[in-house]
Amino acid sequence: MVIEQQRADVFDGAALRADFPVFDRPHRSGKPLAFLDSAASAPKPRAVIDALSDAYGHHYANVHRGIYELSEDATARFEGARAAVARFIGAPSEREVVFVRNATEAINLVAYSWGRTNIRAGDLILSTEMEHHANLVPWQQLATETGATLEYVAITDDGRLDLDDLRRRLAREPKLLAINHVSNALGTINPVAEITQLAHDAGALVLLDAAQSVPHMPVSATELGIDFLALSGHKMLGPSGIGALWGRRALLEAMPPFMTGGSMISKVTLAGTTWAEVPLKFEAGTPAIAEAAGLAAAIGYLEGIGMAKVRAHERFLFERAWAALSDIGGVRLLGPASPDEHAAVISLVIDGIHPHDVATIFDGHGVAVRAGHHCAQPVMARYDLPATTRASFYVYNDLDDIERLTDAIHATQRLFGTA
Amino acid sequence: MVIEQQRADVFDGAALRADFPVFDRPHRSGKPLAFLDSAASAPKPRAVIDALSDAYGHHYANVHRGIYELSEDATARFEGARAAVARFIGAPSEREVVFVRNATEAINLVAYSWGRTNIRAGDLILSTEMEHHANLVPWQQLATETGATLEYVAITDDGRLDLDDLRRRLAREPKLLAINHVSNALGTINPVAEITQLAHDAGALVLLDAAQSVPHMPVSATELGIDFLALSGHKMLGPSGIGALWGRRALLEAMPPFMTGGSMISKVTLAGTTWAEVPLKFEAGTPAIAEAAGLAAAIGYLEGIGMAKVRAHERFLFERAWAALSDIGGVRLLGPASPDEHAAVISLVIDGIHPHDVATIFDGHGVAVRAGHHCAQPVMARYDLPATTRASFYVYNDLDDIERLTDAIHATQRLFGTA
Amino acid sequence: MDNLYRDFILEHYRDPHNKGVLDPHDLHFADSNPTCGDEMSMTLLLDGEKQRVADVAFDGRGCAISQASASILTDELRGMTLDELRALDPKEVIENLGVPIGPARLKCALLSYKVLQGAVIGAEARWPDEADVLAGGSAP
Amino acid sequence: MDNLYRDFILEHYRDPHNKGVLDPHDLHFADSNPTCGDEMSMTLLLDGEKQRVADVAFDGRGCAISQASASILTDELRGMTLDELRALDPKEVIENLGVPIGPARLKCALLSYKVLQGAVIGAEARWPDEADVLAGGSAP
Ligand SMILES: Cc1ncc(COP(=O)(O)O)c(C=O)c1O
Ligand SMILES: Cc1ncc(COP(=O)(O)O)c(C=O)c1O
Repeated sequence: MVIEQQRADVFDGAALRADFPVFDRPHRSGKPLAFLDSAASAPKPRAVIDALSDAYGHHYANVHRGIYELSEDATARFEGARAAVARFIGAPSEREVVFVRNATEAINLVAYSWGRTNIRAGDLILSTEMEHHANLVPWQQLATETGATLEYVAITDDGRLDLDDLRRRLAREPKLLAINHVSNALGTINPVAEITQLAHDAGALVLLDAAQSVPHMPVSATELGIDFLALSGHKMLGPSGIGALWGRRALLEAMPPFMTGGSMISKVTLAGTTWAEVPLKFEAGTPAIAEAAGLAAAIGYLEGIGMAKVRAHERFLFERAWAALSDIGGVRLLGPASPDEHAAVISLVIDGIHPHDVATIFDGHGVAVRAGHHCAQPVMARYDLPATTRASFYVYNDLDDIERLTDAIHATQRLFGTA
Repeated sequence: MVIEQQRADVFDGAALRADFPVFDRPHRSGKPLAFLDSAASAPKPRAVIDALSDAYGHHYANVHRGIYELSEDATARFEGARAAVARFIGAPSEREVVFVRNATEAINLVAYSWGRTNIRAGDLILSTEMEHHANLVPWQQLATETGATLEYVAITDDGRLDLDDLRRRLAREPKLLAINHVSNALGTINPVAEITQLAHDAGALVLLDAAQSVPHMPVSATELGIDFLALSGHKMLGPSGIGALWGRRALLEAMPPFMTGGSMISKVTLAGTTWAEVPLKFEAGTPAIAEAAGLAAAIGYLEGIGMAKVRAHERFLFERAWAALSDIGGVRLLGPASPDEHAAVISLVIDGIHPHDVATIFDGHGVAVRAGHHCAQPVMARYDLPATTRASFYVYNDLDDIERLTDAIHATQRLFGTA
Repeated sequence: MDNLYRDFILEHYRDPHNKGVLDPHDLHFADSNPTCGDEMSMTLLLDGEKQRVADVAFDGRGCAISQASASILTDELRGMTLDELRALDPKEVIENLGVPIGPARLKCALLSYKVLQGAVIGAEARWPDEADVLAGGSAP
Repeated sequence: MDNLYRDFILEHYRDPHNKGVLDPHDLHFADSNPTCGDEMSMTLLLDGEKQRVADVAFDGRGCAISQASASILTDELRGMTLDELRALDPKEVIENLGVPIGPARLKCALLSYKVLQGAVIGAEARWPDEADVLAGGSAP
């Protein structure tokens, strides 16, 4: 099947591939790489790789405590990266941005520090049926340890959050709603501003797992009105090993530290310890110094394109991909059909063929997709599926990738005799 | 002062500088960089920087869950790095190696997971007066939360662990002894094998903070007989954002997870969760993937030299530096004088001149040292010092750096009129 | 890898041998592959002396690799003693599959082996160590 | 930076003005610079109306920068009202030092300011925001 090449979007994704060395590497399929697994982790543009080399080669030293040129230089760049993150997510102040390893650690930090201080037996915490394990298991642990109750807001058959169910549960005055902005298993975009309003009216704080939204669309913590936000650098073209937690300053200041050690203290005696100010209070030990510079470079790369354009590009690809996939017999698609409610992350089921087989066969065609439960086993249980195949798109994808995807599906169906 | 150039060591540190781009960078002092702050964090050789570029450019994808070439490739390299760490620290199995951000997180992981499960009110935990805050504050927190008692083994006036005091305290049957191998504030090398024997005889587990030893000398967890070991990649020529916890398998298996989320689960339902096997159980979320490859490259670089030679080189530099510094009037040196008991980390006090001033003036001479409490405020309190100046050596240092150091001291004393 | 999907693998997948549940049976175990959600159970009937496998069946849903592996493995079990089952080498299970299995699909290929081990040891078995099983160099 | 250590800085360090403890005094505060362990206290004596600074002294150990900064700052305080003290701009404190202060030494240079703020607000003051203070471009 050939997808018509007329375009309604804003930039040429295929042209951007020149910025990403991974597309030059030979692949064992002998075919160019159609990379459709950015929701798991994104390739890195040369700008990020070079920023890392530069940071390690010429501006590297431990931060915060050194009275010499290199350390001052490294500190300024590290704090500059914090400011870049704050700007990128519309945070009022960079002092509210805590560097962590990944979104998972950001959420654990809140569950440990805020959770263990504020949640008591009998309290209610809300999560949803569509969450990544990172935004589920820490709350299960918190509930188990404190005797609180954890409930999950239901999702509809087409993968949207059930707002009626949300309202019902909010009426019981939960302390916290932990929800993702974009579901990595379904692609659903939640109406976060509206949800936050409802949650705040009910007296609940809102923690937003923005791991799948910040890389792909303009996100402003201030405009959304949320209280905490978690993100991972590696999903937004940045290095692995770095992510961020944003939280309202008053909340962060009232929270006890999570991990303890160097850098996060004010004064240590053998009898006891006082803490440094936010955000250092939450950054025990030597942080991911060069990785912060790499994350700033990734933000620079995305800002160079413009996040509104990134979103428009992905919206365009989503519409084309959804249409093309819907045309194939024996293929079922999960999540809402509307491009307003669905990011460029498509979970699909090919009748009679297990996703693990799909992914292996696709790999032979040079098409990289994810197969499995996408760290969202409750979503799989909700739709009674063992697993799905997921194709996710980013700036370097384009219509040719959709064609490669549909071709691979046809080939797989032929091999299994289900075409 | 000119230091005699006859050498008794094994390799030419100055020649290795060609491997480290930071020594090519122009510095505002206009002088070549005499880098004497490796104990805080080490510069990176080109081999590590290139390994990172290669990992990000050509072998990057999320690990463990991908059924396509890039992800298999990334996973194999990530697990290969785990095996390299295991080999480097003499661990019986790479399955006992948990990747973390840094030594601080390694210790916090044990304090949270092992500590919260095994320590009860009234229990005794031992640390020492010479620890880095990373190996003090987590135990203070644990003691506060559980009602356990935390005691500190005393140190002698010349900065050695007081073994009589250790024996006395061990007689009261502590559950754990948390001790560093090499003190970053004093340079002291502790006799860990002997200490571990004593601790085990008393029924205590031993957690070794090896952040300052693994980079600088052959270390074998098996030979030392310890139970846990913590290290940081950035101090051993590796990337920031990655470190490791090693623990005996039976201990790790009995411990509950620390952070929770993706990758570390076996099965998640809305009702509850079961955990993956060790070490994945402790690695929630996307790890520092490329940084693991960078750490393996750093290990490769160090193994290329040979850790016995690294130790011999640093021992040689320590002896020369100690002798040269001892000759300067108005300079006091901390820690034991014997090269068997003192790593190439020298804390010094220049009478009448504050370490902050020292470091600033040294910076003007192109000499990078650390000034402050070195995240070991109790050590400062023990010797009634507000701070010290610390010079620490590594593979790229050589006799010329000692000369630069002594020249800078003389210049500083002249400026302050204390010469 | 397309060459994983040889005709005989696809035939075992479409038409698995020994599929179903034995009733009565002497041994039963169910387990799953956490990375993909595949679930598999196995029932075994022993001979009069309770020494050797008289009959065996597996059940559950899964990918072509795990289904073909179970189909091929169960074909081999009749007449074997319990000790022989416990001593089964996971490497052989992979070799008997006759197609190159890489690390990403190893758990699919070994799910049947793991369920069988569970049945004979009466408890959940560990996944065999990847490095051990792939050491033979069958990785692509 | 050698040019931090101009003669007048070293003179203030060797021979600080207003060093000691006032007894009696109206206001007293002690604080420390956690990064280097420097400790400083300040005592202030007010005029009859308890409005203006009649006398001031600082005490404690520290580096040349923090000592010189305290010496220079305290020289300026006599006759100032409490409101004026509270409104003091940390940028001015840096400027009055007359040498280029970079981020690494900012806390040394501002310790006296922080202790003074503590004395007049009667509680531990925050460190001024680095970005605000250095915005003037006095960084080297
Ligand atoms: C002895 C010792 N332990 C622990 C640490 C903490 O290391 P990190 O900051 O990498 O966690 C350090 C670092 O200075 C150290 O010297
Ligand atoms: C929605 C969502 N939340 C959280 C995470 C966890 O991210 P990380 O593994 O980087 O911590 C992911 C990653 O897959 C995700 O998709």
